[in-house]
Amino acid sequence: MTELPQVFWLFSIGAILLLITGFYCLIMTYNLVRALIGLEILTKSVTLFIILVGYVTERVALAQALAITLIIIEVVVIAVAVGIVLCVYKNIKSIDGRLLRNIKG
Amino acid sequence: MDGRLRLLCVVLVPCIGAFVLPFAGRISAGLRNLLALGLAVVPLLLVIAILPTVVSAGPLNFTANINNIFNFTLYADGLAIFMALVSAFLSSIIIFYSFGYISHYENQNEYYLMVLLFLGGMLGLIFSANLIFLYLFWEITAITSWRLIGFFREKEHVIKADKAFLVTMFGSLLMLLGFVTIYQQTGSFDLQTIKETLGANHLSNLAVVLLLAGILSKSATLPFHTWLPDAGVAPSPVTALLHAALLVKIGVYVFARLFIATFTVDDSWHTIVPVVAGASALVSAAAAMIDTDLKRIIAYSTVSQIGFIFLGLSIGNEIGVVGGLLYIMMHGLAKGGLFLCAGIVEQNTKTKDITKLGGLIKTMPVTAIAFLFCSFSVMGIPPFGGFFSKYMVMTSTIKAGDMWIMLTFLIGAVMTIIYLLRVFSMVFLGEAKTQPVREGSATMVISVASLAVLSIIAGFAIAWPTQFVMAAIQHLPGVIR
Amino acid sequence: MLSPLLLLPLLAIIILNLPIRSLTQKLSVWVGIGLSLWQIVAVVLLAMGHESADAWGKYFTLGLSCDNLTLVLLMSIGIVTLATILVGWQTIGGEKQRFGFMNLVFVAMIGMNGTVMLADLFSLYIFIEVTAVASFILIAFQRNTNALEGAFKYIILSATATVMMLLSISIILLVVGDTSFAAAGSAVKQSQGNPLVIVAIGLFICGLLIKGGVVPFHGWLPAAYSAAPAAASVLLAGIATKTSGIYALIRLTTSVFANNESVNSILLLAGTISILVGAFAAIGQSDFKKMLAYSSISQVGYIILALGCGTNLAIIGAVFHLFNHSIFKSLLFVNSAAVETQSGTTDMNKLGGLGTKMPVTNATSLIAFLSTAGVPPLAGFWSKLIIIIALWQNNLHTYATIAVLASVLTLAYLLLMQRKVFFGKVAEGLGNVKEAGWGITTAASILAAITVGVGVTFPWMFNSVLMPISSFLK
Amino acid sequence: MTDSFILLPIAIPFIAGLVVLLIGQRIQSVKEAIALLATAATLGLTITLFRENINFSIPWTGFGIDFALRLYHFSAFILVAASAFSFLFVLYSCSFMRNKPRLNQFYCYLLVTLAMTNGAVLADNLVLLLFFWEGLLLTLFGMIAIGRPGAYKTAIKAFVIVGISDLCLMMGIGLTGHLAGTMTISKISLPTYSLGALAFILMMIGAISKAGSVPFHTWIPDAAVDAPLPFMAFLPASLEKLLGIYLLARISLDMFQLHGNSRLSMLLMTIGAITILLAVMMALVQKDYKRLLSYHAVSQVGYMILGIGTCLPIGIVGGLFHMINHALYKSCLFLTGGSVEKQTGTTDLAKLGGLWLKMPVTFICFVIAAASISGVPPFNGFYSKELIYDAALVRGNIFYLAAILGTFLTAASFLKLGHAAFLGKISEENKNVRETKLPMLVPMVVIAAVCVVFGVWNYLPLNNLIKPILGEERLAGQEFGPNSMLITITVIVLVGALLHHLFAVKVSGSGYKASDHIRHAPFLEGIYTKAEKRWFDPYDIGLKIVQGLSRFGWWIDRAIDWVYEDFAVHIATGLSSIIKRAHTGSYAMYVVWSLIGVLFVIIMLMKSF
Amino acid sequence: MTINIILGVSLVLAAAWTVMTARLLRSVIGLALTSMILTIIMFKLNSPLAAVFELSVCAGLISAIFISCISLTQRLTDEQAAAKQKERFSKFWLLPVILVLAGVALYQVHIPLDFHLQAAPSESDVRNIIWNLRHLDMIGQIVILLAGAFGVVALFKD
Repeated sequence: MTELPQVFWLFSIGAILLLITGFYCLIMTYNLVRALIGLEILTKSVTLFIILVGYVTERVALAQALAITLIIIEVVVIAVAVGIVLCVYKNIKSIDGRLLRNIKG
Repeated sequence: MDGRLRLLCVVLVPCIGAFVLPFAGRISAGLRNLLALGLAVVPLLLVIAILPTVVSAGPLNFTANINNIFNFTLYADGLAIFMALVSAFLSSIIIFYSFGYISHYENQNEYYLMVLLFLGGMLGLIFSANLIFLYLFWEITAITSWRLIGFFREKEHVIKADKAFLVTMFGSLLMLLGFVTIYQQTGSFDLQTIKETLGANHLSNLAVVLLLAGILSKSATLPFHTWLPDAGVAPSPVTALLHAALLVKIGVYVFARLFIATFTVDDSWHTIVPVVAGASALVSAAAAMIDTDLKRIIAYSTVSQIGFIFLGLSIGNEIGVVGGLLYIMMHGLAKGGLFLCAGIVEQNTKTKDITKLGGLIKTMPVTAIAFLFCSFSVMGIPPFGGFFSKYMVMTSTIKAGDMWIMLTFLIGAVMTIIYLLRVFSMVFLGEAKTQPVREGSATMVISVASLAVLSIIAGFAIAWPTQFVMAAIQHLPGVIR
Repeated sequence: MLSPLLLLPLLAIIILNLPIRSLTQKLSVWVGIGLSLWQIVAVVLLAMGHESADAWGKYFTLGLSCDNLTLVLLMSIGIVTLATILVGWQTIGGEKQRFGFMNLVFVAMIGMNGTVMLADLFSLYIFIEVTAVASFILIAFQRNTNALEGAFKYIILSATATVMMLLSISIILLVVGDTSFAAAGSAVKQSQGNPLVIVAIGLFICGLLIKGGVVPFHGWLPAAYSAAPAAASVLLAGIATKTSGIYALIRLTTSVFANNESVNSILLLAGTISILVGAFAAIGQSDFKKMLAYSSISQVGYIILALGCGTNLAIIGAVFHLFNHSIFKSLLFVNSAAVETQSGTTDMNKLGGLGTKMPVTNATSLIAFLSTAGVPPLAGFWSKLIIIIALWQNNLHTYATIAVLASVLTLAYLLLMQRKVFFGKVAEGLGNVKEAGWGITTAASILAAITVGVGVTFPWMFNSVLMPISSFLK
Repeated sequence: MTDSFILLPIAIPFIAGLVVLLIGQRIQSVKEAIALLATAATLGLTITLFRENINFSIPWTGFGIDFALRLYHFSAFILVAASAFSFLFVLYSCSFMRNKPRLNQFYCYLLVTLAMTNGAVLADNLVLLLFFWEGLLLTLFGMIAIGRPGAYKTAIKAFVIVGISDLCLMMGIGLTGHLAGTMTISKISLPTYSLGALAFILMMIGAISKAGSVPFHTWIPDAAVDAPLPFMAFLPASLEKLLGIYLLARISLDMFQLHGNSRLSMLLMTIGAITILLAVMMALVQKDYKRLLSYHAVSQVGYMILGIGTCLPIGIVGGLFHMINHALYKSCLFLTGGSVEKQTGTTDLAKLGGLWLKMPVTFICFVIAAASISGVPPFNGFYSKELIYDAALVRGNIFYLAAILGTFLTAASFLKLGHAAFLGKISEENKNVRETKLPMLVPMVVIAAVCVVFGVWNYLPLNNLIKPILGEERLAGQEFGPNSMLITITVIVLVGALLHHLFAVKVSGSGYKASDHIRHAPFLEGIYTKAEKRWFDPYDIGLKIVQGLSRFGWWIDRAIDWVYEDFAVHIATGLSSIIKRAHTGSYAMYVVWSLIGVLFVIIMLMKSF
Repeated sequence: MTINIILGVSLVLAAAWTVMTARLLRSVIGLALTSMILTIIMFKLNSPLAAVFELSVCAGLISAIFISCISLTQRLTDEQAAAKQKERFSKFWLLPVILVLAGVALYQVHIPLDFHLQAAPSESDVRNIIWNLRHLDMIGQIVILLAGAFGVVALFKD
């Protein structure tokens, strides 16, 4: 299994690039939902990384268990986040991030 | 009740008793007043009870040995007993005075609570022999003086109270760092062990600088002195309590306790501190000359007299230290009297601006005479107690042989005479500018008169306190024989 | 004795949410109070040392461990939750609202208890997430725009924190193959030089610093605390962020990333910066809760500073300050709740002179503010003193001086608060303000009693209670 | 005669003073009786103790300060003089102060002053001397303050001036005590180089300011107008001079080895000369009976200081003799002024005139006293001035010239005073003026008589009062015979003064304008007007300087306060606003901060491995 | 080996597309697409269970949540969308550049993976780990699901 490290590096580069995309989307967008999508991309990259590590260190079962738990927790967080975005929409009839800046200073 | 238990009660009675007052206050004002006076007089009696044992059998020591670092120990030697007597006596007079004064204002319960707590903090500080507990009581007095200065709850009064609390807190935090350096140098916070471990060698200069910062800020000396005149906005028994009698004396007492009774410092400090003290004396005397608010002038004069006390103590030779300690007592009596008179004047004429006052001697003869006698004692005119202490501090400056300090002392003494007479003449003599004003209430006038008479008696019976103080500082390391 | 701490609240949630809705809703508050009191009693018993057989143990392999550090945290969780429930009961109107609130408090309780007792990195992540989710909803409980904004900011930043933690856990998994503290600790020690491990350590620490609200990462904290409803801000400020952020940091810096030099210097730096930034920001605030938020950033800075110092005494100081801070910070937030409910606003410029009108709140806020500023007779002073002594003994003189002088800043903004809210003349609109309800006052007096009790009995407690805390350090 | 009798001269008047104060305003005559009794008792006691040599000492406050009293010839002599004067003045003021307000305070202060003076004279410990010496400050302040309603300003002026000089005395005493090692005066004898000189100067300042010489004299003329007249006769005229010169003599004779041609004696002599000239020039132009006398009191001190300053036995004897003579004739002059004021109600020379017929006895006493102060031969002033001239001539003719010019001007001014007050035509409202009552006349006559006795039989006071003070070894080989050349010059000067007076009266037309030609002389005009406007008054100049300096001190204080009030607050609010602006509120910014934070942490970790 | 490269590149491209597209609906679809590619990769890394979970939960559930959220919030009209597209492009052209640069840079970096691990524990089956070894995580998941439920109730029940 000599190409194990190559696979690891290949997909880890992929995961890091996903990370970069996720953070870029989180930071640059004004739309709250698009920010959550950015968040979702970050979670995907982390899941990929965990599975990759599991694969490399032959601890595939443990990695899968962690990944599954991770996915469940992320779903709950995203669900709550979307709920909050909907409430924001109900209050100010818009989901533009720039309007959510009045607790400053 | 052997001596050690009495010593513990001296500290605990006012501290714990103070919290009973608000409840007593709800029942009746009279009961609360009596209880407050009782709580102030009891420690005085206990200290007097301890006095013979300390004089005969040497210092008393009470330790609740709980743990090695933060051990609650009380230590009563001559120096502490002297200070305790002066402060307990003065605060009982001030409490007696404030019966008449505070009855006009609201939230009196908190006032008496804070005054008693202040006295408890002061007594605790005088007797505590562990640096951390010394700091603890030091801060209790800071809190209570903050609440008392802001007693009238007006906006800029509270700002002044905050300012006083912040400046003293800044100084005391530096002092805390000083204590920690001492702890690092000697391995313990207990004064006795510090004394033994340090022995002959001097305390590190960093520690001395830090300690001095705290001491100077609490005793309102030059760099940190501006909070004291501003605290003049407090009710006048409080200003008497703070400025004249107790709060500023805490700084001076801790200076004596640390720099004279516990460790020795390099000789350069014996010139630096007098210079600072002298500068503070002159600047505040100058400010007292110009200011027109009655209480601010008396506060500035306290700053300058504290400068002289520091001069005496920091020069270090025996007559200087004895002079300094006597000066504390005499100044406490006299300046307390001055402030209480100012209180009577302020309460009756409703104004503190001396340019608007005049000719009060006709309508308030007893207050005027008491004010005159107390200011004579502060100026150091013979039959009054102030003369001997001023003379002793003067001779100590001469013995130290430093020309400049002698000169500053002389100029300071001259300015004291001038500004006190200026105040007396503008307020009491001359033609009356205010509408006719009646004399203060009985309790106030009695306490003021008693302070004035005491200054004279202290003058005549000077022998007894001097012997006591000389015995007290007999074996202290910091005194240069 | 440990697993009930976790499972009983779960049981409570399940039972309370059974269909017989009318009965359970009224009961929920009493069950909550019962649970928190039981937790306090359990901790005291555990501290006394009788390990009763863990009845639930045989069914589950929870892998919970408990040493003195956990006991301290459990105690503060119990106390702060009790205070939250009392305040919540008073401030949240409506039967259904209160029931929803209680459910969330139970969830938060499980989350915090779990975080404190576990010994596995991944479960640490899970339980931190549990507390986080509970806090999101608690913040957004009243559904006004500010609350939602605070919740959203907290979600975004806590998500970045979890991303960092998970990446670092996966790297550790790569290095060790197992995520328990012990295994991770030994592995990190061996492969110190490998850049991947360095990245793992850095990421995990930053994740926890975000959770703890230390300066460069503290953006969400003022928004979350000030926008949350009164009861929620007590829970959050009191204990939630501390367990998920600071406790985890203490646990890891002492066991997993055992005291290597660079981690300590980072913590020292972060601690000092957050003390100063928190203090300076708090001075300029005009809103009561925002000022308390910045003040808690500054006080957390002290804990981080002590952690950075690393010696035994420093860690003890940090833990003691953590406990004290959770008590007097929640007391301050309880006072802000009282002021908010009675006068309707937390804008300090509109408030004034409530001291005479609300004596209990005034007295307890006095105790709390003096303890925060580190004024002797109260608990805050002793913990700060221990931290300063530890720093000084490590010749970190500059850090110690900055930390000490910062308490002058702390005193400054708290005096500002006292003057504007309690100490001055009564503001015009607040003529008929009465004292807050019995719930808030009892919560305030319990917390104040603890602060004063700890402060006054500290010398006696020093050897018997405080020193053994360091037993969890190797 | 046990040792403790020495305490009585202090105790009796002090206790009497307190008693008088405490019995309050009721019966006036009781107060006078007690005062008379007390002063008489002290006089009797001091006379009986005259020949004694008593030492009495009890420990007081440690540091070498003990309650030591010593009675020897010099102090006994001063005691007797002081008690005698006070007895006469009490008698005098029985009628003079008959219906004035606050009488009990007046008698109390008088008696306490007597007690304090006795104490100061008897004191053998430096600090005890200072204790009594500064105690006089209180009574000085009190007595002036109970004069006219506006008298408190002068009281304060006097208090400040004398207070400052007492502080110098305190400094001097501290220094002397330090240098000599012991505080008992009789054991001290210090050389006068470097610190010794400083100590001498400081003590000397205390002495001459009590005596009322030039730089410290400005309160005396104001007090003359404001204070009750018996005070002027009692303190500035007699007691203060006795005490001041007593101390000056003690320090220059016993305490410090002052030798003739040293710089210090030159200093003393110049102060003496300046005092003579300046004060008499001012006295000449005065228009008020009492102010004129007060300036003369200041100028006569110059003679005494000049005498002692010469350090020649003859000079010192002359100075001391002049001290007692001056006390006599100056108090007599003041008493005459008092009786004039009592009868006519005013002391303004313009309103007085031609009283010699109405008040013959007062006039006679005035003539005797005026003659003796001007140094007319048969009276006591002449002999003491002769001795001083003799010594001054030896030391340097400039001093002799000043002295003789002083005599000329003194004579001229007293001729003017006598002419204006008693001669000339009587104004109508003084028509029915009668002679003053007996209790005021007796003291005047007695003192005038003593002036004559001390003048004619001057060897009596010289041999058994003044000479023993210097002791035998100093006086060996000194003879005090009259120096014919000096006498002739003095007579010529006096005649010149008479002629000048007659010429001036003819020019100006009336007695009291006799000195106008000097007043408006071209060069002197400016100085005189400035002097009237108090430009040269060291007290006012000093106060202005102190006010200016304290303005500077006040500025420093405000600067420090500014640091706390504004500077620190500005920094705090500035920093906090910067930090508050940094929190923009957008979550994206906070995420960026966190990422930067992570980067920074990882870099720091990388760097350290 | 090339299949892995293709999968990796397509994953990154899908993610980039989700972020770059103007219309919100398209980005949710993009998200689902990335999730599918991720599932394929997971199958390649022989961890099927995690892959199934990923597919069903992320691709299915989360996309459903997002779509319902978008539908509830007000839709952009066409010309608003066009304007947003131009404005989006001005901000997001930087993303692909960064990705390419980062990819090249990361390619150079080679960190040795010389970690000597013990042998994997015997019963290393996923079901066994979740159900028998990690009960604490199980409780955690249950509680967090309850929290989610209470949250949604609290947020929407009025």
